[in-house]
Amino acid sequence: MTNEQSELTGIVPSKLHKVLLAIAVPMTLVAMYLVFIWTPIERMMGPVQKIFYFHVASAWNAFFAFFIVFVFSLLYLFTKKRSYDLIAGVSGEIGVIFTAIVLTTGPIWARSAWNTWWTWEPRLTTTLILLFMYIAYIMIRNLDMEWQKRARLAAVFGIIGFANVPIVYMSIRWWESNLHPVVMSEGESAGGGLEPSMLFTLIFSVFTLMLIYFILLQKGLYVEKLKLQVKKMKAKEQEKMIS
Amino acid sequence: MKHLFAPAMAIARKDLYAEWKTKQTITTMLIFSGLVIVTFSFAFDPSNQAVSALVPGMIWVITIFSGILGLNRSFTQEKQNDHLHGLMVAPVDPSAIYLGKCLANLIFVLLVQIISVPLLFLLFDFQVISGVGLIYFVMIVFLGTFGFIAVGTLLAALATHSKSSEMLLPILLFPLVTPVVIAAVQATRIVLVDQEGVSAALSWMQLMAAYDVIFFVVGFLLFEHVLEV
Amino acid sequence: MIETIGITKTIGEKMILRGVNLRINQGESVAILGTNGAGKSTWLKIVAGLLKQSNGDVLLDGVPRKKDDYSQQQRLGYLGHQSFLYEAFSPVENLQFFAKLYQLKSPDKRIHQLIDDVGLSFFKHEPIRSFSRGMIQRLAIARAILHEPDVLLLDEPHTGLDQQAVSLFNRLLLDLKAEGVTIIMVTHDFPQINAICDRAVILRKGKIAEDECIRGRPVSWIHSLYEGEALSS
Amino acid sequence: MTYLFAAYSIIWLFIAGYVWTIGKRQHDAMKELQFIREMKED
Repeated sequence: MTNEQSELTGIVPSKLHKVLLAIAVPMTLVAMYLVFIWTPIERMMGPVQKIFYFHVASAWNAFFAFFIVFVFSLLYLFTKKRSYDLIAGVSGEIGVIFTAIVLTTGPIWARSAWNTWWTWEPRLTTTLILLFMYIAYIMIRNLDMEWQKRARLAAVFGIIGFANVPIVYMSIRWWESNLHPVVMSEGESAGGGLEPSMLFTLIFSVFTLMLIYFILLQKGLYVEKLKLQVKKMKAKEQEKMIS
Repeated sequence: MKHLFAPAMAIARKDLYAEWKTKQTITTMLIFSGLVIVTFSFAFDPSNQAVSALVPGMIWVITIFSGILGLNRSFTQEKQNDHLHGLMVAPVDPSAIYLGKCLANLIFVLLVQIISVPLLFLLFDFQVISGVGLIYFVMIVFLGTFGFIAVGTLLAALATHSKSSEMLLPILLFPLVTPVVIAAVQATRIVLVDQEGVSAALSWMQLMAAYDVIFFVVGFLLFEHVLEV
Repeated sequence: MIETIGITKTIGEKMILRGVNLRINQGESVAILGTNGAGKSTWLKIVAGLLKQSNGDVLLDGVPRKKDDYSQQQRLGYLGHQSFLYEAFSPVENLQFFAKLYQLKSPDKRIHQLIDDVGLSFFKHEPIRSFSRGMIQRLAIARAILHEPDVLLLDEPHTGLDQQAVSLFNRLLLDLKAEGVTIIMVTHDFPQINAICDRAVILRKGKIAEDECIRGRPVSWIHSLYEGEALSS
Repeated sequence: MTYLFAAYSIIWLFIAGYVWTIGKRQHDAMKELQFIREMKED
């Protein structure tokens, strides 16, 4: 048993995780308080405008998550360290979750603000493309082959995918401005027209979600490593039984 | 350099020559694009004047869907006898394989376009453009196709590692080529339908050129990681 | 000539090679033996440059192999399980393509000479699609030695060949050996090892278990070496 | 106002969903571990 425990000690949930969790709970509560009660109700759009805080915060964190995928994909290609590949993979998954949040809250907001579910607004459209791109990334990660090869392929896709993001955004923006010259959504989340209290809430929401991102990343990583360890032990046992 | 261009040309020539002998890929791509055109004619009444606004989009739908067929073939045929290993044990820069494959795929798709685009114009009774407009049109088609092939070749090589590469490739490829598709369709529309906005077409072409350069370089650099067994 | 120092290779969770130290001199012909999964093909692929080792070095004439050193690659000939040949092409066209890849100067004479040597003169211009396994293997060996390599790496070259093809193939290899080409062969075929090789290296579980001179030894002796019973006598 | 609540419930639902997936993975891994332990003792 001791042998087995020593194999598992490398991957026990760390103290940092508990600390982060302890910060996250009150921070989330504060964020919710700020969003729902503290910030004033926007005059034009009414309370629905409050979706904006977490909508934008999710979008930023999705980008951040995909940026992490990009960085660790590059790192993996150079160093071939497995943990980098795992980080990129978990980060990609969380990014997809955040993207899905953006893509569901966006239409809800659009519905109440402009009475239409979907607008082909550049940011929203880019997010949609991002969702497809990183679902494809996860599909590569689920291919059935040895992990070294899979990690290499996923890293290549993670790199070109992220390189594509600014170009997608640019092209969709141009396309949009050609389609309807007056873009109704221009400036709505630019931050320029925001009251200080609203801006503070937004930034607070961004940090709250970022903390949640890190917690999820750490937990996801821990579970992935645990799975690996179990797989290794299983392979060992099987080898013993055969010989 | 010595191990880059000469082998790349050899690989491209080998692909073209093999295609010349079998004519499998090009025939499939042409029949497929013909079928797409026929389907369009059922979906949109060709005698209706307003339909001409859809022609730019159709050109790119044909290009992309028939292009996918060619891209898939491009690497699955190299798997039959482990041909890729044969290329890799030769003193050849991995990027040369990318270069050669890009070139061959580009030529395939351009050939299909040379036949199917006039056919599309003919069947949809589209007024033929002339002079400067034609030059712009050819350049747009080339830029768009090049960008599509540059990304497509890299991803086709990536997808061949999967057992179901035919299904994987479109899923990987479509999100990544959105910029080039948007730009190409918009620029084509400007040149074909309202000639006034040529300057707008130019900026779309710049976007495509930038995309082409970025993804060609990225593909060139990353190809060796996709290749390794 | 060729030296591998502490080569390890992990594929998936499995450690295929666990530190292979092997030195092969110019002109030797070596058989690499081992059970399935012992790592012999993997080792050969690493030497050929198809796979990258996880750790360790491959030296060619004392110089570590680098991925962009193409002059090293030029000196190796590799024959894998598959022929690498294009089915739509004739033998001449296939060899012409590979001659271009290896950038040989005026290869035509050598191509025709080689095709005659492997006994395919009558089928020079037939697409190889209709060829039998034996014919393809003959052409495959012609492909592997087209650029006159110093080292020939063969991965189970005798599988699927009939008796006649085997003897022709062996004669080809012995000719090459006489010319001083180093031959490294992964195989299961003991009679052919006996016919061609001077030295046998046996891999077990990713490590070298035996390394013996086998010149003049009977097949049964190699067999028992393979089974792990023979002690160096 | 209902839209607002709908939006925030969806946000937390998504995050909870992901946490649940991770938890399930961990649970499966632990079950596997238990299985291996039993195998060892046999």
